[in-house]
Amino acid sequence: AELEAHFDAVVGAEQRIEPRDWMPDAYRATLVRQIAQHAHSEIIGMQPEGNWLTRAPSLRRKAILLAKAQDEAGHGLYLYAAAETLGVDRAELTEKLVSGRQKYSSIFNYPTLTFADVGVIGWLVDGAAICNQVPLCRCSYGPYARAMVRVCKEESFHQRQGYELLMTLMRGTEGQRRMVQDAVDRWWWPSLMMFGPPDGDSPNTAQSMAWRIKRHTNDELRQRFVDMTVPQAEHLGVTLPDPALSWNEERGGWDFGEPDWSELKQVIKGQGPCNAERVERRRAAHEDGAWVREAALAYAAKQQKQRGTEK
Amino acid sequence: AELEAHFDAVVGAEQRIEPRDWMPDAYRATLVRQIAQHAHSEIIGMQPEGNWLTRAPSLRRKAILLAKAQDEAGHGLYLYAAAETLGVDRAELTEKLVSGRQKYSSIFNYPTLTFADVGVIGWLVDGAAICNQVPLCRCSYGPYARAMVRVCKEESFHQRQGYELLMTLMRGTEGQRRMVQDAVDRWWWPSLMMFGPPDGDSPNTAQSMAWRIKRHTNDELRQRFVDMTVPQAEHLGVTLPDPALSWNEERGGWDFGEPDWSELKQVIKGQGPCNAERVERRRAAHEDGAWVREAALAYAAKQQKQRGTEK
Amino acid sequence: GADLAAYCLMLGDDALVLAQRLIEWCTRAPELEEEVALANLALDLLGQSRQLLTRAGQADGTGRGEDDFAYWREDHEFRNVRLVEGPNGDFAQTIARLLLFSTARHALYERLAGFADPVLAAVAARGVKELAYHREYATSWTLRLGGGTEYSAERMQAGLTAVWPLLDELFTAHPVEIRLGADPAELRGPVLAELAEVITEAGLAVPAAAPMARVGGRAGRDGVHTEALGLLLAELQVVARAHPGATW
Amino acid sequence: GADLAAYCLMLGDDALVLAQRLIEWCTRAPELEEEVALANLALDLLGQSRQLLTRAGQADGTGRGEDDFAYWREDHEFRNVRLVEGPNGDFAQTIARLLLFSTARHALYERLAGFADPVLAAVAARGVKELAYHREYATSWTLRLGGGTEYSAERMQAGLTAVWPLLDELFTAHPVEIRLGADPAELRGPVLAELAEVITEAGLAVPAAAPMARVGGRAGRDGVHTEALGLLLAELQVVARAHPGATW
Repeated sequence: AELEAHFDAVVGAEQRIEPRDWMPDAYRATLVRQIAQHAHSEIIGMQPEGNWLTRAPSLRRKAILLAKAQDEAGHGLYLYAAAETLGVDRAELTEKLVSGRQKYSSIFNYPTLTFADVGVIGWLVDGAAICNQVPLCRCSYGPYARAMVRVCKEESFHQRQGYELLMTLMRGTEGQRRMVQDAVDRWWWPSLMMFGPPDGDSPNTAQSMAWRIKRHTNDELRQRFVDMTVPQAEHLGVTLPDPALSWNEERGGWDFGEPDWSELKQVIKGQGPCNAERVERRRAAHEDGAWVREAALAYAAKQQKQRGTEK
Repeated sequence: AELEAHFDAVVGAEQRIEPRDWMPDAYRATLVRQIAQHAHSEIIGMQPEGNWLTRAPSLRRKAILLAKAQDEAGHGLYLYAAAETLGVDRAELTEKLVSGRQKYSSIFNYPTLTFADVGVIGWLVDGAAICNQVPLCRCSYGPYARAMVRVCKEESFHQRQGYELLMTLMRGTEGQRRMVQDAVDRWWWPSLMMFGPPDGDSPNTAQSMAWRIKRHTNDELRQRFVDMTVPQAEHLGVTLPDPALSWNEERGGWDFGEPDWSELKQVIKGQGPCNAERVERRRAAHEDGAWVREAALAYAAKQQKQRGTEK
Repeated sequence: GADLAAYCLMLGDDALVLAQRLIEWCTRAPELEEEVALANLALDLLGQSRQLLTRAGQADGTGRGEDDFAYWREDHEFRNVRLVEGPNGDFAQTIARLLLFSTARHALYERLAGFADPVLAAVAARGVKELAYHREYATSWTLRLGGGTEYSAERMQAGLTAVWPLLDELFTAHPVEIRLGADPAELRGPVLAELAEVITEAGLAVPAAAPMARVGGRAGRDGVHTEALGLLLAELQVVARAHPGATW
Repeated sequence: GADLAAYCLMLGDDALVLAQRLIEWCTRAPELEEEVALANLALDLLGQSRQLLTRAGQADGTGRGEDDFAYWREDHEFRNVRLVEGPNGDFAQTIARLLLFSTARHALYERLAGFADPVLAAVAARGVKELAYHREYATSWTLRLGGGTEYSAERMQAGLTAVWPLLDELFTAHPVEIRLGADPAELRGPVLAELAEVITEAGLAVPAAAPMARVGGRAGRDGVHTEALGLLLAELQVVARAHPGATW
């Protein structure tokens, strides 16, 4: 009880909980689930854009995209490391990912169908991720908060690169502009769904906010994203595929339509256009690489033994 | 001895030896080796052209090429069946092919680098094969001779299709004409080498001719091929890459240069540009398909057993 | 005109894309007899697609030929269902896809043999015989693999499970189909019944997998495909596109 | 001018094509650390190729840029050695190719750091540091796999055997190289010695495989490649070529 009081005081004072500190089991479990899901999302999130790496239409764009994929692998690494401070290990989390027992962001279960999708993912998907993640830089759990500072910095960079790509395409040929509009049409609604279900359907939000893991409700973040994005879309010259979108003078924000929550539910249940293939790719990489990881372990063990003998 | 005399008499009278007839062991062994190698060549020969099936630049050409590949699989089937009349079985021959213990025609160890290669293979490679094979229609071993009749008929059809493709390309764009000349430059010498080493280096020819398996020496067939092909090349408008090529008024045939026999030896020894990949593809198909063949056998056995029970 | 053209593209693209996948088996089949048989199926489908694409170019008034459609459209202009475009998987998955497609297409061609457009009706009348053979081929292998070894039964079940979520798109009407009086939803019942019979006879379970989600309500018939189609077309079209205006 | 341009294309194409192959590992590596490392190597090679191709366009007087060379040449205009263009194979074979290439390219860049053309010299001077890391990476994995498990040693040996016949082309002089005073035959001895040392330390055998035959005396440097390059380029170039004249 004293421990719990201390924990509550630290969290209440906007200070950080560190790995050595006592924490409630439910707090730990929530964090493990959230950080693991976040790490998995970085790794699975390499696939949709990675689909265009071999086909990027200029060497400069190829290098930018490859560097981004590399950053995402790096984010996955910090986040798994943050999760490990809570007493789980990466191999175990990977196992849960590839066997479908842990989730990743559903957005990555949509296909990337043109090179413009790379730009739109940077702009909308990374943009939505940033809205979700910036508040996490002040999360009550220290290692997660610190990882998010670095992640958010790189994500902002990716978002600007995505937007810049789209600006280039919109200034380009008719075919390029068509690609951008088509990509926006496909990604707009899934991006809005990245903030999760409406607040009324999000039972865990209150507890996460009390623990200072979460800072804003799903609907607050979604509104913030829409308000930020609409002027960017205008500047870009694309149409967001929502006839209900209109400025609400009264509350100083954009009104917008209802996402198709039934489609999101299908995707969450595993019936999305790419669920099977995303997990399968990760599973195959993990299994095909098992002998390599084993070899590295065996070699390290032999080296250590030899060093022991030499002493 | 009586049996041998009968065999010699049949062969000498230009009649056919049939599977049930007595034959010398060496004759049988020579035929098994030759027919197997021929069958393997049909099957491996599907790969160089098969490389362009998915990329054929018109649907009509795609259908023609696919039908040709299908014919080659068919030729492989008759030829393996002919070999089986000599007491070997197809599975055993396939095993020898994929383990590198039996050869196939070295010509298929060269890469196909443009779609024009498909036409040039039809024209030159099938053309050379026909020169080699037409005499085999009169081979002393009946099943082989009969298989060759059908094979030769289809090969002539393929050769005409190849030549027709080249005519179309030569009437086409500059890029298409360039492709044809480039393909001719690469395939001309290997085609000449399809007739085997010069007669002086071909120790088995005499015996094969005595047995009426072979009818002409390597150099005779090579000359015939060159004489047939030079006017076709002129009609087509391509240059054969041999500066020594010139009409010999005296003997009424074309003089031509010496192929690079050292390159041929490299290819025969397994160091050709595609040896490893051709055998590996066939080996992989055979191994990957093992469970399918097993399933079919198991199913057939169950069906038979059930039919037995029902009686 | 436009509706008939769009419908011919739907059916023609289905056949073209599946033919391209079957062609990938060439030199990789488990047995020489299967090399011959799979090439046969691909040739039939290729033939159907050539007639259908040609008809589309007549019906839409543009006079485009089969190769204009096959080689010069972009991914989003293809109208095939997603079922036909994914990688082959192993032999069992190839057979599973073939079983679903050939059973459904056979049932469709049976109905279309009396279709108002005489060209499409003729393609269907001829196609129904070809598809009967395809269905027969797929059925016989489903039975063999299902009733063969323990491993083959497992592979066959996995193959069916993998392709099943893509079946529904074949029965989901596009407005063009409704306007032409060719609502594919009518096929759902009979085709599912036929499939269930084969699968049950093979000793396997009819998959329970739900249909794959669409993207904002759109799927293959609307030009919204999977990631596999772009790579398939890159290969299919590369030579033709490297030589614009050339004749082959 | 022409010789320098041709030489820059040889080295630039080597780097570009190998980068493309390494990129294929992305999302498929055995471990996240290897995802990061392989992407790093690919980025270095991509950077080198961009500088080299740009230099080629300056030297040949055409003013073509890096993308003109990368996206608008046909297969036979590429000048890379055949070693870099084949499929990756498994991780061991990827490492084997990397070991051969990086050891040889490192030795070459060391010599070229004093080359007459200042741009090429600068690329080499920077590249020598990058290649030292590539060689170090490949060496450490060769040791790990060679000295890891029985299976990994077998794979590593098979990987070396598979790529070995393609090594010789890196030491076979093209007339352009002779004219520029950069005969790669000088590298043969030292590079083979370095490779032998690593392979032996890894407990493996230096392959005895003879060099792969050329085609009528020609190979990669002459634009005569393997069948793998056409498919690689079809994918690499497809988007750029679908939008002629577009800026990205």
